[in-house]
Amino acid sequence: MKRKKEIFYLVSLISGILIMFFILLPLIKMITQPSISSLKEAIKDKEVIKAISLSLYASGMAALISLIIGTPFAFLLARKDFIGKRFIESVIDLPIVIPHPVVGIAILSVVGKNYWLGEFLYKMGIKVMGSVTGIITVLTFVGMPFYINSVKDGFLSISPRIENISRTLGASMTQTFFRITLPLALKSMLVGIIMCIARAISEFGAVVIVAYHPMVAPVLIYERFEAYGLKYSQPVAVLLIIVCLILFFILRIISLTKKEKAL
Amino acid sequence: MKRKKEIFYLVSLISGILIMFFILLPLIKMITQPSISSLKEAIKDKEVIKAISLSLYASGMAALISLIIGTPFAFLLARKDFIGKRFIESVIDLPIVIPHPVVGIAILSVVGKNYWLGEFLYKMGIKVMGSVTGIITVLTFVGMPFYINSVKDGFLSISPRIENISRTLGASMTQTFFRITLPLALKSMLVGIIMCIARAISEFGAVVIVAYHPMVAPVLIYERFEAYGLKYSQPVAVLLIIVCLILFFILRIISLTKKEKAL
Amino acid sequence: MIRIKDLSIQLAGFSLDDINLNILDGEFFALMGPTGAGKTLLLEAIAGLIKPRRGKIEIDGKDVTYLPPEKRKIGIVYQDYALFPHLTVLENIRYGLHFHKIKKDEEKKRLNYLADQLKIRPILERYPENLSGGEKQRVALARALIINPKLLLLDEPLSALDPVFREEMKKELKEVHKSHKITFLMVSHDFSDVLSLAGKGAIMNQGRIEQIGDISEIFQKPISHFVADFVGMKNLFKVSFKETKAIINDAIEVETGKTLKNSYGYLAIRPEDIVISKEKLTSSMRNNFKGVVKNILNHGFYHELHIEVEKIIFKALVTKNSIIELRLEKGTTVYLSFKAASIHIL
Amino acid sequence: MIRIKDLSIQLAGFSLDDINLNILDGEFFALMGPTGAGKTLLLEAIAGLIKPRRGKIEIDGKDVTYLPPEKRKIGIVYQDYALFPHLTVLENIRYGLHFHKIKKDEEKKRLNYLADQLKIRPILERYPENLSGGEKQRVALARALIINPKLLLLDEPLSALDPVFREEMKKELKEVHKSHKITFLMVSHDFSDVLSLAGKGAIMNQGRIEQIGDISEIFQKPISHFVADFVGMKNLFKVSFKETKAIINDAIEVETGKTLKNSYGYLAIRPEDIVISKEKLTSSMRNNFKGVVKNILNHGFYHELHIEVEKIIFKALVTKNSIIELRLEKGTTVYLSFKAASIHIL
Repeated sequence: MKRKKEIFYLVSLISGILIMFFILLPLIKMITQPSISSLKEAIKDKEVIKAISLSLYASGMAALISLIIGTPFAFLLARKDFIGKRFIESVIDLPIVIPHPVVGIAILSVVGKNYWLGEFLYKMGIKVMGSVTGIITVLTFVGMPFYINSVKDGFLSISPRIENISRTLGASMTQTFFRITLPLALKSMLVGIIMCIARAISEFGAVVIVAYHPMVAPVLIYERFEAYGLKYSQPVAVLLIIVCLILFFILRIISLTKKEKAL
Repeated sequence: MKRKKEIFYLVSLISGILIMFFILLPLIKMITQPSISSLKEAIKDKEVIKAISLSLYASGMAALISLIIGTPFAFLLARKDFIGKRFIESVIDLPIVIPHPVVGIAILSVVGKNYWLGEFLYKMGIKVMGSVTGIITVLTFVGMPFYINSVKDGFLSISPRIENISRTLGASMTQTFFRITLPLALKSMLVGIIMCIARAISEFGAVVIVAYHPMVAPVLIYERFEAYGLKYSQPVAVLLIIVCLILFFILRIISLTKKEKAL
Repeated sequence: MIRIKDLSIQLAGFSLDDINLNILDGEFFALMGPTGAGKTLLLEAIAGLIKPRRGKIEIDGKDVTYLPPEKRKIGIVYQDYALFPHLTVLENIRYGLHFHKIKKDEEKKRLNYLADQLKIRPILERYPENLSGGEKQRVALARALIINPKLLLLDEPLSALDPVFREEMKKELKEVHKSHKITFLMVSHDFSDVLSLAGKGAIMNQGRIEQIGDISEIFQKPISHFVADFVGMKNLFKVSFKETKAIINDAIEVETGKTLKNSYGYLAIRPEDIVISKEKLTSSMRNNFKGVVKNILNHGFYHELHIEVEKIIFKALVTKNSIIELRLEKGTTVYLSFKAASIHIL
Repeated sequence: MIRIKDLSIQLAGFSLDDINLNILDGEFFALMGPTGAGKTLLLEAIAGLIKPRRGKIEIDGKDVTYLPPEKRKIGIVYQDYALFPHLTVLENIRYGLHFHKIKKDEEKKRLNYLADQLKIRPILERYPENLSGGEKQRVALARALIINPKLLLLDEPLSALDPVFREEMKKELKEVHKSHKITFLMVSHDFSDVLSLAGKGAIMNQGRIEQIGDISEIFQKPISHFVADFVGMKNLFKVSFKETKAIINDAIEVETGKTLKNSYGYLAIRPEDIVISKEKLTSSMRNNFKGVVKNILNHGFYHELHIEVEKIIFKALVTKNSIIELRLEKGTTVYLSFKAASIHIL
């Protein structure tokens, strides 16, 4: 019996080690392969800095847009039941499963001049294709579902009873939302913002279709790889990965402290 | 007071409608723009069929690999506490946040001939770059975290007390796993497989770096867009999106029936 | 006075039907019933948290049916306390004051009074997560009481407490009710809580009120099979009636003391209303039967006797002392007696 | 016989320390204590589901400390029943048979016996999600009993049931224990359940056993302040001793009937051991005090009197009848008496 138990553990242990190696080895190898001097060079490279800055700016804007229009919608989804709610929740998840280049093509489909929206934007002087506006549009499209789902879960985890109590004590629905619900959902909102930024910053397939220029970091990495090969793309990749890892660790810290509190 | 409440709802309603339009409009427009005849042409196009088949095959293989080595590991993570568990869980989530082209570059970093693993594979006659093997490797890398997380949650939702009871009734740990735990986790495994396939099928940035040829569907769409423009890439995109939507609806149906049972 | 008229609520998979309820000022009213009877739902409807489909709720003659909860001045204390986790105990209690125009002096007075009465002064700076169940309970009470509600709704206030604190909290609830002169409406499914706290009450079942009245009346004169069963009326027999007599199983004739019109019905007797003796009693009790003890169940403070009379089992509660004094054991022949007044015809 | 020797368990944020426990064959043993005392943890350690850090568990003289749970033949019934949701009731009950070599005839016999005894024959084909609480309870019992365990562990078996089913289930548990001749170890924090079911028991607090012995002994002679408080010993006074007398507050001299060695300690009397009368009793009771009724708390079936004697409050339980017969109310002067034998010195 003891042997059986060991086999069972052994199998899961071996598979665990395999998976760890599979994920970590390429990342570690990539990070350690470029020489320090090539990394220094990359940091000094204005094109690299510009691309990473644009990535951060556009992702941040996507998160901001998600925050402003996503938060009230998430609250509605968490608190109210209505016909078609499941359909709407499915629609919100759609951008997650659509192949990335298809996202880009879909967005271009509505901003072309042969469509009313595209014509309207053209008359307003707003350019989508090949512009920062286009990049932000794409990143909001792929990032927002993560924000809405995280915040919706946050609202759901707040007992409606707590809001009920606030109402019976004299607070209106709006007062209750700002005094009780929002402070309690703050952590899930932070998690949502970071997940949205992390998803947006890593997008490549959709961006490359809507705006090859101005170049966000993933596009720059691709271009360098295509033009100069693996070795020249690695330093930029390392810089971008560091930005992502920082976001990732902040996310982990926030969501872990949150879980601990729930215990 | 009544007015305040209405304003509160109005804001969330308007934001909801905005978000729905933002997501649905591009997709609907893209799907309805190509003529029926161009769609028919696309279906007859051998290159298109080959690319979509390859996408499905490689994603399926990624899910199969995840199933085999991910399931025991997910069980270990769900049932045992050990030092460094949080670190390991963080590592599993890493592929989700790494920018897609960087994933490709990272994988190429370890399979080059100047690294022991690359040399070993070369001697074994296994080619990664520009091969189906490479595509499957990439898709497993990006898809596996979704499988592991879903199955881990599935295992976590099974009360250890149910397994305890099985043990006291005479079943060994392995018997308990196959008779009790696995049947109860079946739905979360299915959800995990579909999520893994859906994520893998939509990957573009990492695949395009490791293997431009043989072409998976997203790469083909990109190539047609670059070479012939929006109009020629749309029919292929529509075909791919239909495949994704089918996967998505299966996923929704499974996870919704699961939730209902939990009620 | 709280007056609920024909209140109906329709929720997914659940409904309340035609609830009628009057609660006098200052009353301690208990709402009993099995899980899923709709007790909490009714509380939330009274507080304005759930919109009724039909019916009317009046407080002191004023129709509040469509008033939002923040305008009703009805406090609520949930079973799980529902404290605001991001606020300290003090902030929790003060919360309601923001929304009511109360003078600073008056605020302080109320706060001090509640802090002392409910013994929460030492924990004012703590956060809810660091409180024990009893402390949470007290804070939830203080938070609801500080705005001087007209009505306080209590949703199983004692069920989440350890038995040791339960007795203490029960006493405290009673004191709070007395000193604050507020109408209390408590949901409970624990009879001993209800018996020691409430004056009037109602029994709910499947979204309807089955019986309403004085607590003692509900326990002693259940008007339906369900209520009799729910309040532990353990002797319940189907009978046929003949003049003033009820006949069980064509064998036992029970004197009811009143002429009955129906020909069939149910007869109920509470087990504690049956007197057990070794010799036939000569007393004012009109019903005397000879039987044999079939079983003795030890319930701790009291014992339950099963006594067979003409193949019918009567259940009676006696103290441990009686068991010893009367030397009762299985097979002992005993007499059981009960007053006509103890009989309930359903 | 189950023998637990110096059992210690260390878990994140919780530990059991030096548990010693002997349970005789066929005994119904109750494990009591407040929430978080470690009762469930001890059950799981006995079943082999948690590895101890130190100590020994013996069953019938055989050391099973390092035996996996599937080799121990110890059944467990959890509070939440933990039925296998993907199996029917029948499959749930049969589950344990797969792993024990039992003849087909014997299997059928056991299954039939349990299906009848626990009244689950009509629900054999149903799935757990369609069962009521009481039915789940019965299925969980049958599932554990079918493999004829040497010991059955019950984790608060009655706490999740409605009060109506509770009485019925209590009776059933008693019958099962009697007919199956299996040792029962039950965790509970409901005194009335324990009093009516168990013979011996132990009180746990913060991972340690505070007292162990006959249930009646635990309730009547608590050996520590914690146990006295936990079992509801409501009269607990700090006293100084002088020969055979215990003196409360330098004012009340209580005759204890035995010479005491310490100079200070605690004295406890159960409220039901105090006899109340209007005239001074001439009886065998050696302690008689005159006092005034300060408060009467209605607990339903009985009332709690608070009687002040020399500024000390004694609490006594009396029936409703006594209240009426003795015409007791606040301010009434009464005599309270108790035997020296009812006094507990801690």
